Amino acid sequence: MTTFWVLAPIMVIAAMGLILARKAVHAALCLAVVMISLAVLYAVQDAPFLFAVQIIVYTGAIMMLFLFVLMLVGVDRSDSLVESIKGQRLAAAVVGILFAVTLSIGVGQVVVSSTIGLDQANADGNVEGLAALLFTRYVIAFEFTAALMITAVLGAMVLAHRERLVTPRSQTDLQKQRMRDYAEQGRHPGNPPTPGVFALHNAVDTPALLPDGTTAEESVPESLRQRGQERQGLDDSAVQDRLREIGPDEDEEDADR
Amino acid sequence: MLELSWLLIAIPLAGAALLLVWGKGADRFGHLIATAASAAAFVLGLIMFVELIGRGADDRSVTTSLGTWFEAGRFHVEFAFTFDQLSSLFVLLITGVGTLIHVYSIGYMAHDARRRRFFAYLNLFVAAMLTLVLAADYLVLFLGWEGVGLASFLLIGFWQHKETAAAAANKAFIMNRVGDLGMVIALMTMFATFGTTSIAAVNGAIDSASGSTATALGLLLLVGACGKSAQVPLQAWLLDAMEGPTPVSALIHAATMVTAGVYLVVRSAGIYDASEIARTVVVIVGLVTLLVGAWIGCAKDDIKKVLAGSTMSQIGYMMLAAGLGPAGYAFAIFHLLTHGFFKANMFLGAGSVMHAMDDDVDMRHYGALRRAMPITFVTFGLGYLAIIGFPGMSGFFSKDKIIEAALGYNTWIGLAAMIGAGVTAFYMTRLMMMTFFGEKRWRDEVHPHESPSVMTIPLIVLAAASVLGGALYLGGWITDWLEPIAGHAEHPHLPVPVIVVQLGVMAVVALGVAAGVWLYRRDVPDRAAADADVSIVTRAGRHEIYTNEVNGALVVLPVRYLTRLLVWLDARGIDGTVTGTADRIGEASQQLRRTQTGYVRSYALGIFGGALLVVLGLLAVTLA
Amino acid sequence: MTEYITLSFLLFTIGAVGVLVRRNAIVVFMCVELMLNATNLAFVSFARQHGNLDGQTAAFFVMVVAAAEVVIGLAIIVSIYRTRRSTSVDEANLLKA
Amino acid sequence: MMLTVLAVTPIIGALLVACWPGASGNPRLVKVLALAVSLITLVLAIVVAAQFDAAEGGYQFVEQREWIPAIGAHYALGLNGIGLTLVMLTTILSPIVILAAWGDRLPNPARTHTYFAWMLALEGLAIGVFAATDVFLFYLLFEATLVPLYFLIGAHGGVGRSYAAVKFLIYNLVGGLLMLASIVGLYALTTRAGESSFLHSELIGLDISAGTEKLLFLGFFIAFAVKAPMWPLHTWLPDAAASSTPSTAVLMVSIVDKIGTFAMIRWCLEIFPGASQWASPVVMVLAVISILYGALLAIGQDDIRRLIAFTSVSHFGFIVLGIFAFTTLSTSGATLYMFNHGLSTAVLFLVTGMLIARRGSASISEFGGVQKIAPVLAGILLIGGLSSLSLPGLAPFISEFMVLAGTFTVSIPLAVIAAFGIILAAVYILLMYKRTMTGPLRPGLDGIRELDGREFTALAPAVVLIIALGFVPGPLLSVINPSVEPVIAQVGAEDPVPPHPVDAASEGAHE
Repeated sequence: MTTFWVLAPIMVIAAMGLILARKAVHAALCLAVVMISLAVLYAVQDAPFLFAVQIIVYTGAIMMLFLFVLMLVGVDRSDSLVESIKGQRLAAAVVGILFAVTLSIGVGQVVVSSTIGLDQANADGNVEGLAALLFTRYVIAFEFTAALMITAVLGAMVLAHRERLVTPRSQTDLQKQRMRDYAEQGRHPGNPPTPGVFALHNAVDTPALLPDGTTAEESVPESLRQRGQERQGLDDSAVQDRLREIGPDEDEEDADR
Repeated sequence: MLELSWLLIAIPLAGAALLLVWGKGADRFGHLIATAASAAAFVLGLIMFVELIGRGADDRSVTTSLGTWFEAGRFHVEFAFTFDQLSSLFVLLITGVGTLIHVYSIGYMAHDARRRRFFAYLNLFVAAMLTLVLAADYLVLFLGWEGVGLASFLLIGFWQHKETAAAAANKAFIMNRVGDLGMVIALMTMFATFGTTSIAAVNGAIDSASGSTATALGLLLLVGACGKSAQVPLQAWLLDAMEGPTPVSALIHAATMVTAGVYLVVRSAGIYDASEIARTVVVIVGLVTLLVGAWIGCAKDDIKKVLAGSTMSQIGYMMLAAGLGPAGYAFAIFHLLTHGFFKANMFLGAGSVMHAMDDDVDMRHYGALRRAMPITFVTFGLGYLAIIGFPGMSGFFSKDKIIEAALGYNTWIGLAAMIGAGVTAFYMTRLMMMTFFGEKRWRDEVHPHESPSVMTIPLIVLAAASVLGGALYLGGWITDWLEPIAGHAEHPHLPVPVIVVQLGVMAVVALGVAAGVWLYRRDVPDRAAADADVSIVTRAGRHEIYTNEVNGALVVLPVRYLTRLLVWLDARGIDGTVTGTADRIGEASQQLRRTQTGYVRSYALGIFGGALLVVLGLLAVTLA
Repeated sequence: MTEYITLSFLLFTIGAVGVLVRRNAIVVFMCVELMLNATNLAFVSFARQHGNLDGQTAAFFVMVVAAAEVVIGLAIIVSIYRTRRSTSVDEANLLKA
Repeated sequence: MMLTVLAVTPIIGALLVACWPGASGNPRLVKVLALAVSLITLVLAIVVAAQFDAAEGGYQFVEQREWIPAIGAHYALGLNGIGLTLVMLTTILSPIVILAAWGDRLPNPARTHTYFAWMLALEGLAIGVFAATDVFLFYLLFEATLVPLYFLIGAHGGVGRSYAAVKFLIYNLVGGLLMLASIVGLYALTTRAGESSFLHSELIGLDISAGTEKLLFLGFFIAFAVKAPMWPLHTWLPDAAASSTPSTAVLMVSIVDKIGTFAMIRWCLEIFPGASQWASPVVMVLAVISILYGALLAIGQDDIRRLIAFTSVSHFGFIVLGIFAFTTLSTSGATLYMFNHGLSTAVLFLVTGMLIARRGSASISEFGGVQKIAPVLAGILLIGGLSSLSLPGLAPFISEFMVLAGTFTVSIPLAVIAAFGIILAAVYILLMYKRTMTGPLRPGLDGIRELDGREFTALAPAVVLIIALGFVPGPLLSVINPSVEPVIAQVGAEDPVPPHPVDAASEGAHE
């Protein structure tokens, strides 16, 4: 019981952390805590096989997958915590609390008989007992899970696979396109400006400042822009603020006079 | 032979069906088939009549049944026909006059492209009219009753391309339907009271029922009779019905169909004998119509409408007589027969005149036609003498008898009937003077000429009948003949000797003739005086004593507004409620739609909330 | 026993609330996993209470299904991210007419 | 088996027509095929009628098989005289309607085959409804008839068809739901009484408390009143009739609507006799209102099809009046009326449909003087109209008189007020005839053709039947009467005895 009382608060706190963390990575770590704690609780409850599976499958495989995808779509980005649907949060909280309360009341009604314990069931060993069930009574369901896994694998492949729809464009094509854009739209044919040329901020996520003081969006690498990770708003006033921090600029003062 | 009464009906019916189904192929000879059918029915009717005469007095009613028409529950209708003294006379009138008019129509309709159709309708009419008079059951009678109504509708509206003709046909049918309503309710009352609608059974059992039943039946049948016979207050259709071809006016709207109401009353003698009130109402209706018809006849310039007013008036006489009970039934029928002859004669004569005048019906455009159309003039003149009751002519006997009977019933009613005779003499004299005497007033391009012999021969025959029709009364034959049906007629108790009455009537008639001759001795203007310039009496007569206006204001307009109101209510009220409900639901759905934000988290909240409800429900059930 | 079940419910509710309030599809997904794990805990606890291994078997199946689901789910998230450059579930509101 | 074959034949025909290879590209083939199927069905129906023992009265050709034992539903068919009458009406009208529909201009000509397939399907379902003696089966078929009609109106109708189709569907579904609730109630009652059953024969003897009976009765009655349609539940009919093809309108008004009045007799009167007695005064008043209201509204219509629809509201008023007067005469008359009204409305809808197709407008004011160039068309319209206004000598007169006379023995005021309908009938029919057919020919109507051979062939049988039944209704009544008598006995009503009965036979037959 000690284990439970130690782990239970941790798990609840971690679960709360899961839904409150701004950053997805933190949430994932919280989830990992819950899962490992669960594994321990399984062990405590005479389920050594599930303990192992929980660690291997959940913490080992599933959590890794989560983190993998997180890395893929931008690990740094923290979510905005401003709710966009009116009343959603309040309603969720109310329903959640009511749900929890109701279920807890319900438990008192349901769990009345005393605990039998698994000593007898686990007499031949937990794994053997499970195996006996899986391969006799639940054998059909088990086979179906096999089919499910295969389907899932195929599904993941289909979903993640990207067919090349057009032949890749060669350097020549790109160059021609660039010149055509210059001719037709007046786009600068040269390389895009490198980020942070006016090195107020020494990073690739800072857009370059153009001579008129505006930012050049295309100076930030495209993948950052797509994730929305470029630094915003190095507009004129920000530049001025930064300049003021750095020190008085004589030219500026001359101009003022 | 007497069992063949169904054949009387079948022959013209087959003629009508043949002509209608055969189609254009029969255009060339259709009229001959129709005339032959009518003539065959007449011959058969004559043979049957002779056989009937040969029978004993109490063996003269032969009922034949073709089988059950329909039955359910307690109700049972036999398709049965009775050939007896009354119906035999009608059969002869209908087929006899009918055949003559068929012959006449061959000439009259010679140039009409739809002549085959016309003859088919005529045959249909003859069949329906025979059904009416031969029926042994009120329901079969009603079949004929509506059949003649249909034929009348088709024939009044025969020239359908004229709006007025179509409107007149509709008016006739719809006003008759009002009468039919009375008939139908009477039929239902008979069934509810006696469990049958057999004419013999109902009239035989009427004494067992309460007096009020008899009165109700009598009044309801009178409503039907008023519709069919153009009696006040359902008379307005008859003048419009003159839109039909003239032979139709002669056959249907003078000689036969319009007298069906009188037939009905006489046929229902049992019912009327049992109800004093019903009889009195019949007398009043007859008297009022008599005077109104005569009034209208005096004011119209349209020759056919004068004759139509006159028809109304004469049927009023018959109704009056029929309302007098056994004292008058036979005379009603007698007058009906003689009127059938002389009025058909005059209508056909008027048709002959119109034929000569390029279908102009305005008497003010006639004048001095006696020289141009001698045969028409002579035959028409004989009809004229008959209708005014010139001594020795048929009308003299029949009308005199009615006036005598009316005097015996009530002095004032008798006097009123007498005045009616005088007025009749006046307007008929007016018609004669304007049409055949005086100076010619027709336009130069009109060339009056005598009609072809196919038209004049029927005129001559009918004129002869008009003169000789009084023979039916020789030795009181007709009263004796009809006694089994009409009951024994007591000689009326008159306040003065009969001869005084006859002289009085003659004096009144002579006065009327004299007035007519005097007033129209000189030229009449070929255009009628404007409404404003004539007396209110004339104006009312011209406007058919404003009955159309009254009907319009009391019936047509309210129904029209009611209809509009209901159409509006149906769209707004009933359908509005339904569509309104639909709209409200639609609006509510629009509101609910807002909850469907498209955000998956909203839906998830819904699912979660739903799960909560389910759990709550389960808990509630387990805890309860 | 009751406390295990209560914990399970608590975790389940927290997971559900997480699904409702988080917008990052990956986090939403993690919350779903939390809910699944919570039920697993209930299964295992009930197995112990009833003294047989059927509950554990059920938990095992849940894990298998969860694994498959995660694979597909993440694949979907990746492909959505590829086209829409976002993992916010609010962006995928095409259900709205 | 006979009845199953009869009902299934058109349905198989419908499948054939719908699935025949190349059907969508060959309308002519489809039409011939559909006509052939409907004629085969007619022949089968005639065989059934020939084998029917009219004097016996009860249900014949009975088939009964367990269907859903769990709820006691049976596949049970059987025909009594009333059912046979309506089956004959259905099978007679179907070929007429299909032949008349050959020339229909559909919104999507490529779907001609589905048009005819739905018609055949409707025929089969209607036969099933008239033959079903299990209320569960009846309900299923009753609701199933909505499907073909919905598509016939909604997919193949004219202007405003989708509005009309939806309105039609919702009205009838709401009615159907009320009926379903009542059927569930019946199920509960039979289950409580012992064995669950939906069989007509079992339900007749069911012991129901008065209050429950009234509620269940109302569920059934409202469904049928919507179908019939009775005032004030009628407003779907004019819209549906105005937006469908003439053939669809005929199927709807002449056949499907008859299901309502037919079911009133079979299910309301027989199963809930007490409640029927209880409701009869109100229903009769509603029926009389329907009669006058329908007639008055018909007078006020400009659209010919809406006019005919409203005349039907009026006629259905007569039918319901006859049914709920509970006399043998009136109820037999009402049954006969169903048949006759089917014929006369079919003629009216089809012939005006042909007229409307020629002109491209259904507005009465757009016509005038047509009689001059198309006399046969005008003649058939007139006969149809005269039958609608119940002219003696045409079939509907007898039934209308029977209804009125039977009602008169029960309630004089109602019968007298209802009789005013005969005047209004003359007004609406003759005004319509006058405005369309008489007077000078309106400009723009010169191109109107006379009926062609096919159209005439389609209409002639109905016209001949109308005239023949006007004089010889005996064969039909001999089938109807023995079936109506037990209904009246079941309701517990007795024909009022005339206060001064006359033995008509002895009085009338003296030579």
